[in-house]
Amino acid sequence: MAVKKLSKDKVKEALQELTKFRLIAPAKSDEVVIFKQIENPDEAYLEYGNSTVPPKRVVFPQTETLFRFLRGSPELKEKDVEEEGTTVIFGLRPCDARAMAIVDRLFSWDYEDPYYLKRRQLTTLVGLACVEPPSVNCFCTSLGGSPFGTEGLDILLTDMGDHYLVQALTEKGEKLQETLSAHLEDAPAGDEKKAEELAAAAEGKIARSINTEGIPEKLPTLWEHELWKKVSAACLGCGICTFLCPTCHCFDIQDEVEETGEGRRARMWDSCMFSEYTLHASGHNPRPTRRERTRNRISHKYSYYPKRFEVIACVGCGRCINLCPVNIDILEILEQVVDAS
Amino acid sequence: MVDIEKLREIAREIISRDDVRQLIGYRQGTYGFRARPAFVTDPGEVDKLIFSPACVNNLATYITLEERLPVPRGQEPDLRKVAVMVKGCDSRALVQQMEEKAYERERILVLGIPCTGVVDMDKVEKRFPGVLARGEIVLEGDKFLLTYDGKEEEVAKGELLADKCTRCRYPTPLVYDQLLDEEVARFADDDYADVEALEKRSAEEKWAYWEEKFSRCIRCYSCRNVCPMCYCEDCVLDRLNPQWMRRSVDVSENTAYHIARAYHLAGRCIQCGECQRVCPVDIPLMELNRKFYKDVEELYDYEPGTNAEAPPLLSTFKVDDREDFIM
Amino acid sequence: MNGKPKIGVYVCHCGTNIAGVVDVEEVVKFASTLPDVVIARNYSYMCSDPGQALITDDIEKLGLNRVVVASCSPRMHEPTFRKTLLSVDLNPYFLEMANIREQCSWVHEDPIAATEKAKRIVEAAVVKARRLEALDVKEVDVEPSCLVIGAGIAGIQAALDIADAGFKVYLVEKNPSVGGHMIQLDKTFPTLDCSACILTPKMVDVANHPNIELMTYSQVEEIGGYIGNFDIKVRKKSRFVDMDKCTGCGDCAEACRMAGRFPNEFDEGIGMRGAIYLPFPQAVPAKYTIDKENCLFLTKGKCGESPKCQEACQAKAINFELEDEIVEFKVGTIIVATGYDVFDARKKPEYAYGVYDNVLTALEFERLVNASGPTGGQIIMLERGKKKKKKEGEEAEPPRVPESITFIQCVGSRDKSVGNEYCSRVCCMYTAKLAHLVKDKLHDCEVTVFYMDVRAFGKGFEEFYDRVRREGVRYIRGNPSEIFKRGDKLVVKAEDTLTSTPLEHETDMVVLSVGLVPRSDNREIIDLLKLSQSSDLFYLEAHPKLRPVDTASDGIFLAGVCQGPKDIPDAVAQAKGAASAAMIPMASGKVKVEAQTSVVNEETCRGCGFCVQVCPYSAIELVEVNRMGWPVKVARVNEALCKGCGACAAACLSGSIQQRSFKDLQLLPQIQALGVK
Amino acid sequence: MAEKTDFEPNIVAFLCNWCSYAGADLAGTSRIHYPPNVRVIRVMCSGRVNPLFVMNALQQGADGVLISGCHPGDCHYMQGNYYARRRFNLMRNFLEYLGVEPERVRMSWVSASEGAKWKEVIEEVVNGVKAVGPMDMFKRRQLNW
Repeated sequence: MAVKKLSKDKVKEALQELTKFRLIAPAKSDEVVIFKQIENPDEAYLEYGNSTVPPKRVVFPQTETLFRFLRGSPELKEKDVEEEGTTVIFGLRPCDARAMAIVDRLFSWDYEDPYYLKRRQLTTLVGLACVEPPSVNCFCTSLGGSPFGTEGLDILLTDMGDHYLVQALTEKGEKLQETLSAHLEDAPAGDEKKAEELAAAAEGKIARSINTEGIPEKLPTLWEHELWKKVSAACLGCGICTFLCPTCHCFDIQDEVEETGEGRRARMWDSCMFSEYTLHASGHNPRPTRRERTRNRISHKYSYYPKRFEVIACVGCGRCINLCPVNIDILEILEQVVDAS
Repeated sequence: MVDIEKLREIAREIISRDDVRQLIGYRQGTYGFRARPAFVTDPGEVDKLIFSPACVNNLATYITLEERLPVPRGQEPDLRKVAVMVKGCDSRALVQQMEEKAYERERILVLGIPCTGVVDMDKVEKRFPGVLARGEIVLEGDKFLLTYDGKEEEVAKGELLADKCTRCRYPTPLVYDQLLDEEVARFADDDYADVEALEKRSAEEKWAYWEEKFSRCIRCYSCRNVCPMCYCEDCVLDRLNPQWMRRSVDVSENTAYHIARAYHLAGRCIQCGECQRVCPVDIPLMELNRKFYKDVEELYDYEPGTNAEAPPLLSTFKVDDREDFIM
Repeated sequence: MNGKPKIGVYVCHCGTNIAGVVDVEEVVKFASTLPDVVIARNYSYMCSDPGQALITDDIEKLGLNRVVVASCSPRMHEPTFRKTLLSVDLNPYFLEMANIREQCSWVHEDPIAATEKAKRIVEAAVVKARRLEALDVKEVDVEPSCLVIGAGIAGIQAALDIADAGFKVYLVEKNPSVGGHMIQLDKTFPTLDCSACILTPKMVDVANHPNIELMTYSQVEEIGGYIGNFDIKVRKKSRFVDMDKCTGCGDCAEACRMAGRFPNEFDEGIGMRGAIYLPFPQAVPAKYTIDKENCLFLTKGKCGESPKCQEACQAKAINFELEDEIVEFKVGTIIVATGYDVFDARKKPEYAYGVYDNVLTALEFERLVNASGPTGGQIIMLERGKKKKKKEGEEAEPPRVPESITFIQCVGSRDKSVGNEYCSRVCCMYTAKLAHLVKDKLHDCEVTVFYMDVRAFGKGFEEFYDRVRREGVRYIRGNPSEIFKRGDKLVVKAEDTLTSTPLEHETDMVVLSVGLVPRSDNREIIDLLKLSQSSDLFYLEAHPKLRPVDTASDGIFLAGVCQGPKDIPDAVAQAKGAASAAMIPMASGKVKVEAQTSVVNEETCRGCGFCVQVCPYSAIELVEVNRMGWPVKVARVNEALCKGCGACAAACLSGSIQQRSFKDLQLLPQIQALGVK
Repeated sequence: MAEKTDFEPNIVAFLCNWCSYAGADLAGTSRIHYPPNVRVIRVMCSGRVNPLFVMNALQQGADGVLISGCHPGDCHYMQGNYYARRRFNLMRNFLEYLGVEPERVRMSWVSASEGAKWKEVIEEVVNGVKAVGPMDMFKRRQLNW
């Protein structure tokens, strides 16, 4: 695989080239960075730390029609993901790409989710290495990731100052690199070595960490531990930590029906922090308070998921810490789990 | 400035009382300059309590947020008082909650904090990025003094002050059992400049502005959940039958959500600004609430959360209420 | 009972009234495609017998459980078709009407647009019909008795009429005697009948009527329940005089150590009384009352060796041990006839009332000219508060007779500065009457009236006003700005607005024609009965034109000035109206209550009380319930009081209170059906 | 929002049973013709109308909304129209603040005897909404993929 360079003054033309696909890139509105479909290269904003909303919603939309129906009629019209066409997510962070790789395991597990998998298949991920950690609460290195991590990515870009180092990592990546060949040049000698140094330096700048060893096994033993009450006391029960988590993938399925009988079945993000999440039709709720819900959020990520898929469903992006309105800090919770007896 | 030792002493006394179940205050956050809510049930825990301009949360929310689990047969419900620390703005939430009969005055014990303003944590973290070690913020005259990583820096108060504080009419709590400091005289007032600026724009410009904001909404409901006035047992906006708005996240349903949320706060919002503070995608929710707030004040001479005896705004009327808009 | 909806849609041609514009066939075709519609038909006249038979046949044969009739306005034939449903035992509230005549075919010319609109209207009716629920039509029994609060002329008249019709009446009066303000008056305008002469026979009647239980010196303390079944609690205050034993001889009052020490309320403070007293000679009941605030024995625990009154009473009626008595009973209806206060002239300090002895209110002047008043009807200059200081054996100076008397009208009426914008309606005429009485008694007395306008609108009023002017009473148009004293004389400063001349008018006595204002204790009754007030703070009637004696609450009626200023004949007329209105439910014995009432989901109600505050009928209250072990307050609707306006449903933030037949889940689909496309 | 000459707005109206609905009936009885763009939902009192119905109607495809009740002092339930007046004034101002033209959110007092006024109200509302064009701000897109 040839290593290339993308000169910064050619980024726009490269993006322009990519608009022939469904091009998704970080865009800034007010102070918020969100991945969205880009028609015009000027909309892309690559000088960002990390996006507020992770790019998971490109492959796992917040609201997604599964099929349409007419009440009383046996015919269904299924959503054809293929119609969305080839998609390029440009400039996502390694942690978010790794999150997709983790969530892939769930959607291709006992049931192969056609919507998600099709979309993943159509999507090429062009990552942007974190030369500087985007936030003080980054802890990707504790979970097997890295600011320069490549898991899940098809191409990795590294900011070298006046240009990006372009490394294709997969066949998909090579194909995309091919598409962009008119805008790429050969990488300067020594770039790769320099990138390795940058990677090492970036890892060194990750300030927070947790030793996850033993946590998946220990969590179930702390089911009734008083720590849950304490760490959840301030919780508001909102969806910030889960909706903005790149690995959270819970969804609810709802039918939206017009009075005419036309309707659609759609799935939409759900959050285990919402009180209705486990509310039974009977009115009974097996997770009646924020204590049980917080316990579930942590346990799902750090115990149930690794038990099933051999990987913790957390990439250490730090969003849940940064954005929690009441400073509930997953690392503090995990430390308490480690210390608990 | 609140004397922390005095605060802890008072808190210790309160939490030792038999008729007090819990004290809700503030403590140091897990990193940087953050502070967070503290829930104290034991005198041994009072030493973690603090108050500083970093204590942004409106703790009144927790009075109504706490879930009530079924009381096991043969047991009595724990109806002891909850003590809560409130700033001026937060105290108005208590007043409004009591106006709406959310609970009786005897159920709470209020530690009032005359407030000289809190910081906007986004502004702080933008100005001092990458601070992991726990830092401290104090107000010295017209400057915030920030101490972190062995460094000390001064910043003009206006640069870090939360927007809501620049319009605060009630720095001293309106309801309290004990005041933790000298009363603070009103140091700001509200001219609704932000709302008026938007009012002057054309219909197209207004909608372009809001469409962009509402389309960002991810419907995490943090604005609702953090709101001290949103405490229905079962929010009507969550209900499926009838369904006021769909769960789908698109600009239509999001707009409906934001209209309904803001309307439900008309004559009730007490301007604590928590909704806007917590919004992860920076929707200017207070600009919505403040439109109602302004109209309510101008049309009906009513300011929510200032008088627990007042009849709720929309459950009353005056015969000569304005009607020049009616055909 | 609700079941899965099976809807029949019936589209009426109404001859050519509908079918002339709307393509009825097309509407039927469309209706048959709508969800849950089992059958859609059309007919020339749906309201005719064969038309109704179509519906009843389908209900029976097809098992329809919802019916949509697309025809004229529901205000026209909803009752008709409800009965149609009922005739085949289908709940009448399973009917929904689609108004395609008054609001469609009659107002639109274009057949295509009208047909399109008719389809939308029918669709909205169908989607609502799918969600209709069966409602109970309830009736409540009516207790054949009435509580009348206040025994002035209005209360007395209402009580007598109802009692004469054979119903039981409880007449409750706060004061020791019945009679109200009317019994204080001397003559009545414009006929100059003696007020006492025409009223006392009625006062005696209420006391003796076999169907009337009179409770004087009593107050209503609690009222619960609703039309037909009000629970009443009355406190009969202790008079410390045994009503059965007292003969009304008056020996006690003469003996009282405090005799003549206290202003007599009945005489508006011009006359005096002792601690035990009869307010006036013709009082009913003619029983004495001890004023416990002023009685030496009751306040100090000591009255000389022993209370003089007790010594004097040969009937042994005085008993200081007597306590208040609480009486409880049930009534079916209530008439409020609590009357009024006169305007407190101290609120117009420029008139110096309370400063100068000879600035009087008209009601004080009534007592002054009254033959049964403290001066025996002699009009004399007053020396207030001097009486007490008079020393034993000192010769009283002969009373001075005023040489000029000046009346000022509109004191406290039509005056925004004191918050009373309204006209009190009686002042012009009673001023004329009093002026006449002065002229009658003191021929040479100069009488002047300052007025803004003279409103002599009633029967015989203008004639009377004319007569008084001919008698030499001088009317000056102008609103005095100040009253002050110059030497012996009072000076009224004013401007004659007809000639634009400022003037200072010297006079001996000024009579302020004070207006009528709501009673200062109005609040007590409002709280008891949850009455509303109009902007003038008098009690609010249910409709200003068509329901002038009703209140918003069924079974509660208004009589007399408590509803707004009126003169005696108007008060009597309204009392008779209230009496007959109250007798309607009592005579029928049953009342139907609204079925489309509000209902609370107690599981989700947060007890904020917005609905309680909004309800114009006080039909909602907060009650404590146990929610999984926790005491919580929730709203509860008294269905007998609810009138089904739905204001509560719009006030509720959590959607926990809903109006039956107009629930959110019934209206939102209608909005959707009308909005889409 | 360009004005389109062939645009026929869809207006949802909430009418109180006692005054405005009766007034609209009277217009019919008097054969007073008016544009067919208004579709009526009957409620017992204007006080029943939750201002969120306005939002809901605009979302569900109405181009304009009209609420009509009894004149002040005439409410069959005494106070309902006063509550409605307060609620709507606020909602109307708020929607205007979001960019919803005030022409789309109207309120009127029409008594049972004002059939002619009903026609005038309808014409004014319809013309007003025609002038601002179709409501496409936050209208619910049917069955989005």
